[in-house]
Formats: sequence, structure tokens, C-alpha cells
Amino acid sequence: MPLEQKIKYENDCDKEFAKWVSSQTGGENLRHCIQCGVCSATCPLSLYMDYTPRRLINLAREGFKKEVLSSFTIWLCASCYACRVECPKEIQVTDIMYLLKRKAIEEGVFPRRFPIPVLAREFSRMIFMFGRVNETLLVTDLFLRTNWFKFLSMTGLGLNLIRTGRLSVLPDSIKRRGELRKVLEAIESDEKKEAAK
Amino acid sequence: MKYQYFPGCSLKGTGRAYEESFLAVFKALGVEISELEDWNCCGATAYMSVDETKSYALAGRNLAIAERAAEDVIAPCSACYLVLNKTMQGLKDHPELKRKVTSALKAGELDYKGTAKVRHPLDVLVNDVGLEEIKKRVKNPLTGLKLAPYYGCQVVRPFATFDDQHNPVTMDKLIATAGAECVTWPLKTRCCGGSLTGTVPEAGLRLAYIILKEAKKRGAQAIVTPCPLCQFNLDGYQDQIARKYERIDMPVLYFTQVIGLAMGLSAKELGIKRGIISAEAALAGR
Amino acid sequence: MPDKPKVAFYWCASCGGCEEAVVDLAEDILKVVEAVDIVLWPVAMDFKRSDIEARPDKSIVACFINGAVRTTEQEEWVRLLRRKSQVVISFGACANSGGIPALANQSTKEGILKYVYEDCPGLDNPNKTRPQLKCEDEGRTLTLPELHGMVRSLDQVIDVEYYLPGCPPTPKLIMAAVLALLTGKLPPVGTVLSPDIALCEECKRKDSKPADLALTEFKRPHQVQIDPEKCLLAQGLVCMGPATRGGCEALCPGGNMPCTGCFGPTSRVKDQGAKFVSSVFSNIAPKEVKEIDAVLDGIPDPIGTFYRYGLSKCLLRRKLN
Amino acid sequence: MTENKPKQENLPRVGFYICHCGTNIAGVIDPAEVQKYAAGLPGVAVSRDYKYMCSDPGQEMIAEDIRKHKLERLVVAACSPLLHEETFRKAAAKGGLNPFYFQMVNIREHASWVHTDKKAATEKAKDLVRAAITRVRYHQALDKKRVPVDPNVLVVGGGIAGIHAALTLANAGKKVTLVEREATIGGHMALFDKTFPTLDCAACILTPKMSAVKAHPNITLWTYSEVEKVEGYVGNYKVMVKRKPRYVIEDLCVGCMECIDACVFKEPKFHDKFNQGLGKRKPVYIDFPQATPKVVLVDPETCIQLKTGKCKKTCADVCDRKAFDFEQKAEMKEIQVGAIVLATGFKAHDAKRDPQYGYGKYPGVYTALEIERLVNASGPTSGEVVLRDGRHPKEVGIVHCVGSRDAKTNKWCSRVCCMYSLKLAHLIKEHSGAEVYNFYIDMRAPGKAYEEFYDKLLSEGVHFIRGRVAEVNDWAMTPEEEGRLIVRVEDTLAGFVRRIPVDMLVLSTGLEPQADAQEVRRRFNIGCGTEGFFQERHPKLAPVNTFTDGIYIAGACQAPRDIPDTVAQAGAAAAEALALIDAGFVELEPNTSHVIEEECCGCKSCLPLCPYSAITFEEVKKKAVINEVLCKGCGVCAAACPSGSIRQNLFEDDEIFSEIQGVLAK
Amino acid sequence: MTEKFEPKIVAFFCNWCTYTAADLAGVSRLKYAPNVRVIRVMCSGRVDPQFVLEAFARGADGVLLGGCHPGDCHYAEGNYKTLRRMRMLERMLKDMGIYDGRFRLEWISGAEGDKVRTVINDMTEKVRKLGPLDLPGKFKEWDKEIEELEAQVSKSAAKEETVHAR
Repeated sequence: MPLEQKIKYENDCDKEFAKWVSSQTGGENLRHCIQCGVCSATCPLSLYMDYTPRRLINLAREGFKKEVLSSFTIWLCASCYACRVECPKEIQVTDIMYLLKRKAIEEGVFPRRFPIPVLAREFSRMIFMFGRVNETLLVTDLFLRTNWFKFLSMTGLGLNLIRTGRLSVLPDSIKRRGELRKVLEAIESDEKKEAAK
Repeated sequence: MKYQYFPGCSLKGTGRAYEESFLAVFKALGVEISELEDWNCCGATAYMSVDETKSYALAGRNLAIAERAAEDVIAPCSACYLVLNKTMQGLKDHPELKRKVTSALKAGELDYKGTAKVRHPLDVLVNDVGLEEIKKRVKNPLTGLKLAPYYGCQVVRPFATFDDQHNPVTMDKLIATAGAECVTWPLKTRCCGGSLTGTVPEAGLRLAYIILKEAKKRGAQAIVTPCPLCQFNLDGYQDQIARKYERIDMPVLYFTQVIGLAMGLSAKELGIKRGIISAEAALAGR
Repeated sequence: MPDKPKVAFYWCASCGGCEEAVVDLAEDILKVVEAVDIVLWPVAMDFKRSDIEARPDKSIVACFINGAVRTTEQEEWVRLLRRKSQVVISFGACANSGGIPALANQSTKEGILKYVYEDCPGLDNPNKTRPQLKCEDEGRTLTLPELHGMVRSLDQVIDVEYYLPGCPPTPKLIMAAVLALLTGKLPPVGTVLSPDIALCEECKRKDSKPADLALTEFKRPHQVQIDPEKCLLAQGLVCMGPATRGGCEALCPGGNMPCTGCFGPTSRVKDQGAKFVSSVFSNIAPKEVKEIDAVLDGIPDPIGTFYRYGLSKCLLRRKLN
Repeated sequence: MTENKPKQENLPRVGFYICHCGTNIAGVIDPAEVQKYAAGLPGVAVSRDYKYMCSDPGQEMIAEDIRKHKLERLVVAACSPLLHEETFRKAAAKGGLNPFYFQMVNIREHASWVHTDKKAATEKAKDLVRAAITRVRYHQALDKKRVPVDPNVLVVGGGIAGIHAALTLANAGKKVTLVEREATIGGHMALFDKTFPTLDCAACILTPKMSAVKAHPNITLWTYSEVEKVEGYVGNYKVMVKRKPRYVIEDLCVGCMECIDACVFKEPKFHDKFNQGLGKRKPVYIDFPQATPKVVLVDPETCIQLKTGKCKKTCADVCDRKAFDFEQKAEMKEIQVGAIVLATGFKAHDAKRDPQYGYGKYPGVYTALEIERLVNASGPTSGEVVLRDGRHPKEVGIVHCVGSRDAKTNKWCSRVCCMYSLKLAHLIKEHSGAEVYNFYIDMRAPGKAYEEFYDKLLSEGVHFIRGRVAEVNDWAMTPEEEGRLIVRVEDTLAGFVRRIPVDMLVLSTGLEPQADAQEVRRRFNIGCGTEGFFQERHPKLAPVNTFTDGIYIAGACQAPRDIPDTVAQAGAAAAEALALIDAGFVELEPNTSHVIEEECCGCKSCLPLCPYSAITFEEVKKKAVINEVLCKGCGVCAAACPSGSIRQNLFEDDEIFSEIQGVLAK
Repeated sequence: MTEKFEPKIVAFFCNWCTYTAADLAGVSRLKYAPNVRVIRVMCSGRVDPQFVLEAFARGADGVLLGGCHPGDCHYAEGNYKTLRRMRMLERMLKDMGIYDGRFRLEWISGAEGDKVRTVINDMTEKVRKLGPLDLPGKFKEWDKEIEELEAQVSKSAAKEETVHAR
């Protein structure tokens, strides 16, 4: 194993990023963290994470943007909210994970091995089109875009679903698709306006 | 008693049996259910990772439509239940967000006030209908059946007020009312893996496996759940779990199916056969 | 008879009751008439404004003005009389504090005109005609006085030396005032010519007032059989006596009706309504907001109740629009 | 009164002073500008600004100016009047001015410290100064009343704080009544085996003090008693104490305990509160052998005689002093005291409020207080560390911060848990030889010899894992975990999550206000902080005083604290009470109300408003009269007199109206 | 008006609770809007409704009254007397056209320094939104109709003017 230098210099961190996180919806209590680790201990997925949630919170608060956005941690969060319920300082850890995911997608820095950003994007595309989601199409689409092999491994499940009549092939749709699009577009234009400011 | 019903995408897809049994049980209890007009996807967890404001608006549209009627909204899917409640709470706590979302909804001629009340069927059954009322209609008590109540995460965390977040008991009570025996175990609210079973199976499958294994160890003949994703993960991935860990063969039922059976509704009405792991042996063998 | 002091009586926005009060002096009025020379008394005698204008300034010894100031004409008259008089006595509740007319300060001038000439039920005015301030008729110009934006007490328009309180002032107080004027035994300028102590002092029901009212509801006089002996507040009736200057000898309580406050507050109080509220509502029984509100609901018109004779003198002066 | 009313041309001469308070005020408000502004206001004869007005030179300057410039009124703009009003009143008096011709303007706490906009803060200061200068013209010369102080003291609570305060006061020759709710004094300390960090035995240091209380000629000890009502004011409190029935005549019982042996219940079978339910007791019992007073009592809930009246009463038969009295009733006692020390202690956090730790669900989970009894040589197991099922634990976990530093329960750090957890770790290891794991968030050992104690524990091989435990349950993942309690925690120093199986789990529960703290503080008319502990007058400068003069607080009723600090505070509270008593009198603020007789119409509106019954009705003159000794100066009657015939000194209508006008005049 | 409207709020604070809480806010260096002018009273029960009206009449845009929480009065029950009177006063103010939170009664204990900040900031913002009340200005405006004639009168006959007290 090659030797790796672990020291960090202050210019490795981005204080603005830390400020940004704590200014976001859900990020308000970020700075209250006392590093007790109850989030990590209660997290059913922390065992797979490169940084435990506690460490991620500290990295975010210190502004280690690169480490935070490229971490596995945010993509492994299953949104079970256990951390949020246990946190003694009422930090909304799950919401922080969400906002970091959004930032990572926006900046395109997420680790390639996780198809979650693709799933999320496909999901939102489908909603924009139909207003509803067809799980089957979503999953098929996802695997076709990311991992052919995995798709094959899933065929057994697919057959089972067909057998039990739980597989829909046709996309379901809402009636007033235009109404929903107007709403979503209104937000986009609102955001553009704000960005222009 | 009258409620609006927000099915969400799962109950129209892989969670079809949940819808079937939910509607059948409520009908049998004399509760009137009307499907929310032109509802759209709640956004689930995925949309939140893409665009926060839009995900609030997406849920907001449903709430705005729901507000047109006076009845409470029942959202049986845990994710829908959480997202709709989270949206209400978020819009209440963050005025700027609310401004953005309401004005966007206005563009679609929708009026959001924040007056809807989103409930879970567990809450409605225990607190509105009442266990006594259900007990009266139990014709076929499931005596001798050992069931593991499995709530999953998003029904109780973090917004539910109708049950304890650490040790929820509403479903335990319903199981007992149905005449079955309730397995006590500490994994009632542990995550099933959520969407990770699909996206990161090496992590997701382990979570599902842990739950199945512990339920079996504690002598459960079936797991009972109020969540379509939990049901899907625990039921659908057992083949893959068998390949990776061991075979468990644990049927996973919806709590509505369990009550329905006790009330004497037919297995067909309740979609019992839609389980990938058949529950027939467990149900017959008791 | 050149040396008799000249005295004037005038009325503004009033009901005429104050004039009645003067007449109520009965035979005493003759003594007054004998002692003074009345130069103006519109209700009883025929004088013209030009008569007064023709008089030298300060030639009238005392001028008694009743009624509030509501119109431009009244304003002109009181300014004229001020100029011509040595002493002006604000006579009665309307002059002192606006009286009943001042309750109009809860409405706007436009609101009043609109209601009276357009919206009032039973009105036959399809063209919504309103009186004009000026109009030409057969070559003549007719004018009407203009309504002011609000009703004012006399001392809000001109300076006043003394006040006779009451709706109307009692003959006894009037006589005492006249005698004081005639004998020159005048108190300091600004005095209200009535005892500076609240009405309970004179009320026959005083002894029946319990120490702790602990009221749980308020009633209006028509809703109850009033006990003629017992303190009216103790019977749940809004009796303004404790917050009202004495001097009337508790006429209303004596007539089995609660005091409505026409004598105004004592000299120590700036705002009679507010002070009465402070006193009576401290002494109601409930502690919870809901229950308190239920008690307050017994008083459907607080302004009309606590400022029945004094809205012009409320610290806020009128309703804001 | 009119001679003091300033006529426009003949205003009293006002001296105005503004304090910089270093940069505390001057950093935000421009004192020079305010000073110049005040100089231009009508009646102001002298206007100055100065670095520290409260300093000796500052006060001297005021006194000097009063003499030199014949000042008739004084206004000082500085900090809160609650802090320095007295200081400047004295300065006024020194200059020969009646101290009540003074008005203070709060521009520090209410302006410079809370605003950032310098211009706006300076404008606010000007408004407040103008109001005070307008107001002070209406001030009257007043005198303070002196009231003698009753030299007796009441101490409420017989824990170590109450015991120490009572002994200190009694040793100084004061008569003390010590009231304790439980049947014995000793409080929480009596439950402990050893005390940190010295590990000296709690009983050995506490019981001599308990006996000293009982034996002291100046102390009246009332246990099993509660304060029901408190009336009066500083130096003159009247207190009602309820003495609950013990069904045993205290003066007759000698504590031989033969009645306990003789009880018809042959075996103890009832919940033993003193032993945290780990042991059992009979209906007739004594909490522990050293209980003080050493008098048995009968529990009416379980005693057959008291419940049904049909018992053989073998207990009473065996008592040769005929001390039993099953007819005993609660007794009300009234005492007069000058000062009160409240030492009502704390309540341990209820571990059931944190269901993730399984207390009440898994028998292997204990609270710290239970372990205190378990490791105690005189406890239910005589000090043997044994589980509820009789097994001896091989691995023991101690969870810190249960009910502390947690927004869901108590936000505060309970201050003693780290240290007592170390002590319990040591004692458990010593008594059982088990491996002990301490799960802590931060180790707090800031007392004398505390860090050294931590060192000692480290060297004893106790495990310290830095992390808040997420959950404890019986879900086994490996064969080794089967049948044990699994602690899931992030070892934050290692950076990963660990599962640690233990046999016994100790929850180091935090300290909370007593369940009835709110009722008690209302009874004594003192305040509580938001967390529910009694509020001290000043966090640093008056830590044992309260906002009610003559009432002092000591120990954990004010905030969590350990024994050394509690004892120190109890001594401080006793010293404050002594200072009050030995002064012999108190001066009362003259802000009382009075009725102007010739203006009063006798409407009685004011009578029911006074909570102190200071207003009476004079039946001959038919006027209200205020007894100024009883009046506490709230001014409710002055506000409510419908004819304006009641005046409140220092808060007259004229004064307040002029202040309103002054604040708003521009 | 180009300048941002800065409301003037007069506050009456009980010495034992809200005044102490405001001191605590100071000691804790909490920052809040500089629009409130505090008048100290010993008990909220000393506050006569006349004071509230006077404050509005003299130009306050809002009036805040701070007392001890129900059950916590330093003088046993003074705050209940306040509550009762002020409930009535609120109705009267509404009838006179002053509402929407220009008058506010808050219970703030001595420990609630933070509540002082929140309440003051909140009230300042709400009153700012309402705009100026400016009764002194309105009084002047209303009296314009009688000033005209007064001016005329004094022009025509302004010789020997005697000063009369009102």
C-alpha cells in the first residue's frame, strides 16, 4: 500500500461551503454537533460508509467540501431518519444528507459506482412526464443505463413479480399533466430569477 | 367516517395487495374511502435528492387538492405518509420556502393553505375506528399464529405522533386484536434497506436479511408490515438473500391482510397470493 | 337699568335638556332674571347674531354654552361669544366632553351623511340628494353650515373658564354657579363646579356594596329586576358611579337606574372610560382568557358604555379609519 | 404635593450623568452626544459623561455637584437599576439630596448590550434620558422604612445542603427549624456507598452530621413534614408546616425496631423506596439503621390496621413505650422566621424516558442510584454486585449522559455523572472483578483531584469508549452475543461502530429539578429558570440569593452540583441569612401606596385587589385605608382606583405619565 | 418617505419578570431591534389602561405590556388583574380602530431573556408592516378644520388677548 499523506492544510477546506450547508433548510443545527456519534451508532448503514455520519457532519462543518461531496456516506443514507430522532442536538442529519446529495449531483462529483443520482434523475424525469412513477419502468431504465449485469441478476425478481401480478408495464399518468408542469416550471423560473439577482 | 385516500405509486404497482386489502378492510369496517382526485407521485426520497423546492411543490399539489375536501387524507405508503407530513411541516417552518411553493402552485391554479391532515391507516384504525370496533368484527381469530410486527422506519420517524418512535405498538395491538400472537423483538423499526436493495444491493440485502433472520429466530411465522417498500424488500429479495446468505422463507404480509383474514375476508380479496413467498403454509399450519 | 351684568346663554349640538335645566330653576329663575340682563338666549328670546356682533368685546360678564361643537356655524358662534364674554361656562356633558353627540366620532362624516341620505331604511331619496352648503334660488344664495369631521367639546375649540357637569347639570349646581358668579366668589379658572369626589360618596346604596365584587357576568338594566336597595355593580349592572364625579346626589341610582357617567371623571383622571375599565375589570372573577371573554361579552358596546358622554375627551379622541 | 410640581419657568435643577461603563456603553452609544443633548433639556443644570459612574470618583462627582450646583434632582444613565440604583441613591444622599429625587436610566442591559446600530442605540438612549429627566421633576422626597428581622431561620430540605446550612446557623446561635419531606434526613447522600474522588464512605462523613442536627439544642427537626404556606416578607415570614402522621409518637419511640420484627408480616414484602426497589420492607419500617430521627413509621398503604382496622397490632403490643398511635392525624404548625434557606435538592432523571436504553424492559439494565444501593455494604445485597436473576456480571457497561445534554430530555450537563460513573466503575470492578466499559460523550473532571481520579480509573483498566450509546437490546448477531445485552455505539475515537455485549448496564441518569419544584417556588415566591431549577439572583454575584429577599437557595435545587460545591453553597446561604439577621432590621423600598382620604369615595374597588390584605375599610369615615407596613408596593390598587385617589410612591400617575410623554416627545 | 419607517414602541415591563428578562437578554448580549422604550413598573398590574391610551396619543406606534406568567406573579395575582383589564382594553382599542397587534400583552418570566428578544423583534416587524399610527399627527390633521377659522378670528380681532386655561 502506498504511503498517503493525511495532514490537512487550512486551504484544503472551504469555509463558504460550511456556511452554505448551515444556511440550508435542515442544515440549521449543524454547528450544534457535539460529536457524540449516536447518529453513526444508530445508522443501519454506517458499517458501509467511508465516513460515519458523525464524521461527515464534522467535515461539512469544517468545510471539507471535496471529502464530503465525494463520500459514499451520502449515497448510502436510506432516509430512515433514525439519526434525526436520536440526535441529542436536534440536528436534521437526514435532511443534511439530502442537501449534500443535491449539491453533489449539481457539481457532478458523486462516486460513479452508485447509480442513485441516475435513479433520482430518472425518477424526476418520469414525474415530469407522467406525474406518477412506474416502479418497473424506473428500475428497468435504471439498470439499462447503469449496469446490464445487475439487470440480469434481477430478472428472477421480475419473473416473480409477473407471476404474482405486481408488475405493470404501462406507465400510469395523471390527468392534468399540464397543471403539474406549470407548477414545476414556475419553480424553475423563480429559481432562475433568483440566480439572476 | 369518511376519508380521502392517497394511494401513491407503490400501491398501484408492486404494493397492489396493500391497496386491495386496505380497501377491503376499510369497506368491511364501514369506513368510506374516496381516492384523491388526480393525485401525483409524492416525490418519495428520490426527488428530494434532486430538487428541494420542486419536491415540496410536488407534494404540495396533492395537499392542495386534498384541502378542497374536509376529510383527512390516509396515506398507507410510509414514504408518501412521511413526504406529505414533511412537506406540511417544512412549509410551516420555512416561510420563504412556503412563499416559493405556494406561488408556484398558484401557477397551476392550486391553492395551498396547509390545512390538510395526513394520517396513516394504523392511526386511523386504532384511534378513529377503535380496537373494540375491529374486535367485534373478528370472525376468524388467527389463534396460534406467531407474527413479527415490523414497522420499518418512515411510518414512525420522524413525524408520526400517533405512536412511540422507539417502540411503536399500534400494529402490535392490531395483531393481538386479530387473535394472533405478537413476537417481541428489537428490530421493529430498523431500516429494511429502502431503495438500496436495488441501487446498492450489497448493503441493502444485508439489512433485509438481518430482519428476516431475526424474525425467524424469534419464532415468527410471518412478518407483518405497514409499508409497501418494506414488504417488497423483505418478500421480493429472499431468493437473492438465499444466494448470498441463507434461505429464510418468511412470508411478509400487510397488516391490513392480517386484519382482513381475521375479519373473515377472503384471501383473494386481500391479495394474499401476491406474496412472492407464499403465506399459505403459515396460515394453514397454525 | 344700565348696571345689571350681561349674561348670555347659547346652545350648540345638544338636545335642549340643558335649556330645560335652566327653566327647572323654577322660581329661582326669576331671581336670576332680576339680577342679570340676558342678552342672548335663543331658546327663549329673540336676538340676532348682529346684536351680539355689535356689542363691544368682553361686554358680556358670563356666557353659558351647552352642547358640543359639530358644525361651522356652532364654531363661529362660540368664537364670537368667547370674544364678547369675560367668563365662558361650559354647560353640561355635551359641552364638557362631547356628550351623546360625540358618539358620532365612531363614524366618519362621509359615513354619517351616506347613511342618513342614502342607506337609512325607509328613506325616500332615489337621487341620493344631499344638502348643499350653498345653492342659488331665485337669485338668492342660500347657505348651510358645514358638518365638521368630528364632534368636539367646547374647550377643544375655545378657552373655557368653568365647567358645569351633568346631562343636564342639576338646578342646585346651576344656582350655586350663578350665585358664585354674582358674588364674585369664583374658584380658580378651569374648575369643574361640582365636588371632586366620586359619586359613591353620595349614593344611598353605598353601604350595600360588598368588598369583593368577583363579578361573573354583566347584565343590562332591562334584563333584570333591579333591587332598589343594593349596590348596582353588585347586581352585575354597569354603574359608572365609582369613576364619575359626584354632585348629582346619585339621581339615577336613586331612580333605580345605574349611573352612566354624565358628570365625567374626577380631576385626577384623564380618561374616564379607561379608568373605569381598570377598576371594574380588575374585580371580575375569572382567571382564564376564555372565561374572562365570556364576562366581557356581557358588554356588547364598550365604547358606548364607558364613553357615553365623553368620547371627545377619550385620549384617542375618535375612531381611526 | 403641588409645591413639587414644576412650573415651566421654575423647574427643579437636574443633574444628569451618563456612564461609559468602559466600552460596555460607550462602544455602542455615544455618551458625549447624549450628554450634550441632555444639557439642552429644560431644567438640566449639570450634564456630564464619565468612564465609570459607579466608581468612587464617579459617586463623589455627583455628591460634589449636588452641593456646588444646588441640584434638586439626579438622573444617571448607566446599567440596570436592579444593579446600581442603590449606589446612586447613596451618592445623592451623600450630596445632601433625598435619595428618591433620583431616577436611573438603563442604557446598558436595555440598549448598548442588545443593539448593534450605534445611531439607533444613541437615539434610544436620548429618548430614555429625556423621559427620566421629565419624570424626575415629579419625584417626591421619601424615607425608607425599617422593619426588625426575626432572628429565627427555616431550612427546607434535609439533604447534605440543608443539614450543613442548619448546623452553620445553629452554631452561630440562631434557632433553626429544619423541615424534611421524607422520614429521615440525609437526602441522596445517604444512599451512596462511597463518594468521589476520595472514595471515603458516605455514611462515615454524613451520619455524624445527621446526629449533630438531631442533638443540636438550636435545631428543631421536623421530618416527614412539608411547608404548606408562606406569608410575609423579608425578616418576617410566617410559615405553615404540615407534619404528616407517622402513626408512631416521635418523642416516645427510641428506635429499638422490635416492632418491625413483631409485625404480622413475617417477611418484608413491600417496595423499599429507600433501596430503589431493590429490597423489600414491612409496613412498619425505618429507612436505614442510621436514619435520623431514629424513629419507625407505618405506611398507611400497606399496614393492615390502617387499611382495615382489623390487625392484631403485634407491633404496638411489643412496644413497651406505647409509642404507636394509629389514630394520629396530620398536624399543622405555624412558625415565624426572618430568613429561609431552600435546599430541596434534585430528582434523578427517569430512565424510562429513554426507551432505547431498555430500562424496565431488560432486567440487566440499572440506574446509577440502584447501583449505589447495590454496591453499598448496607444495601439490599450487602455490597455484592449481583444481577436481578442472581448471576454475577462479567461485563458491565456504564452509559453516561442519560437524561443530560439531550434536547429530548434535559439540555444541561448534570455535572456529577462523569465523576460518579467513574466511582461506580471503580466500585463495580472492585466488588465483582467484571470488565467495565464507560460510554461517555466528553469526560468532565474539573474538580480538585477529579482528573487524578480519572487517571486512576484509566490505570485500573476500565474501558473508556467515547460515544453516545444509540441502543441497547437483546438482538444477537454472533453466538458470543447470545443471551446478553448488546450495546451499539460509535467508538468515535476509532471512527467505527462497535457492538459490545454486556451482562449489566448502568444508566448514569442526570439530575433534574424536583417534580414539584414549580409548586415549591410559587409557595416561596421565587423564580425558576427555563430548565426548572430555582433561579439565583445573579449567576455570579448572588448565586445563593433569590429575587425574594430573605429567601436563599443552596445545593442541587439551584443546579446540578456535587457534594463539595453543595456544602460550600449551603455555608454561603447560611452566611447570607446570618448577615440579614445580624443586621437586625431591613429597609423596605418606599414604593407603597396610600389613599388620599378626602378624595376617596369609599367605593371599595381597591379592597379585593390587595393580595396582602393591606387595604381595609374604615367603617366610620367610610374610606379605604392602606396599611403601609403590609403593602408590598405592586401598585395594582393605584392603577384600579376609579377616581384616581390612590397614589403609589415612586410610581405616581404623574411620574408615569411624564415618563410616557418624555419617551415619545421629540 | 424614503427612509424606512422605524416604529416607536412603548413597553411597560414588570420589575420582577420581563424587566429582569430584558436585563438577562442584555447580560447574554442577545441582539434585538432598538425600537422599544421600556418603562419599569413594579407589577404589570400597575399599568392603568390610561397609560396605554396616553402612549398611543403621544405618538407610540405600538404598546407592549410584559408581565409574569399566570400563576407566577411576584405579587400573587397582579397579572390576572392586568389580563382582565387588558382584554377589555383590547376590545375598546379595536372599536377605536387600533388593532392588529399594535397593543400586545406578553407573559415573560425573568429567565426568558430570549423571549424578550423574540417578542420585541416580532412586534417591531409587525408594527413596521402596519405603518405609522402617528396620533399626534392625526390630531393636528383633524384640527385643521377649526384652525382656519381660529386664524381668521384672531386676524380680525387680535388686540387684547387674554390667556385662558383650558
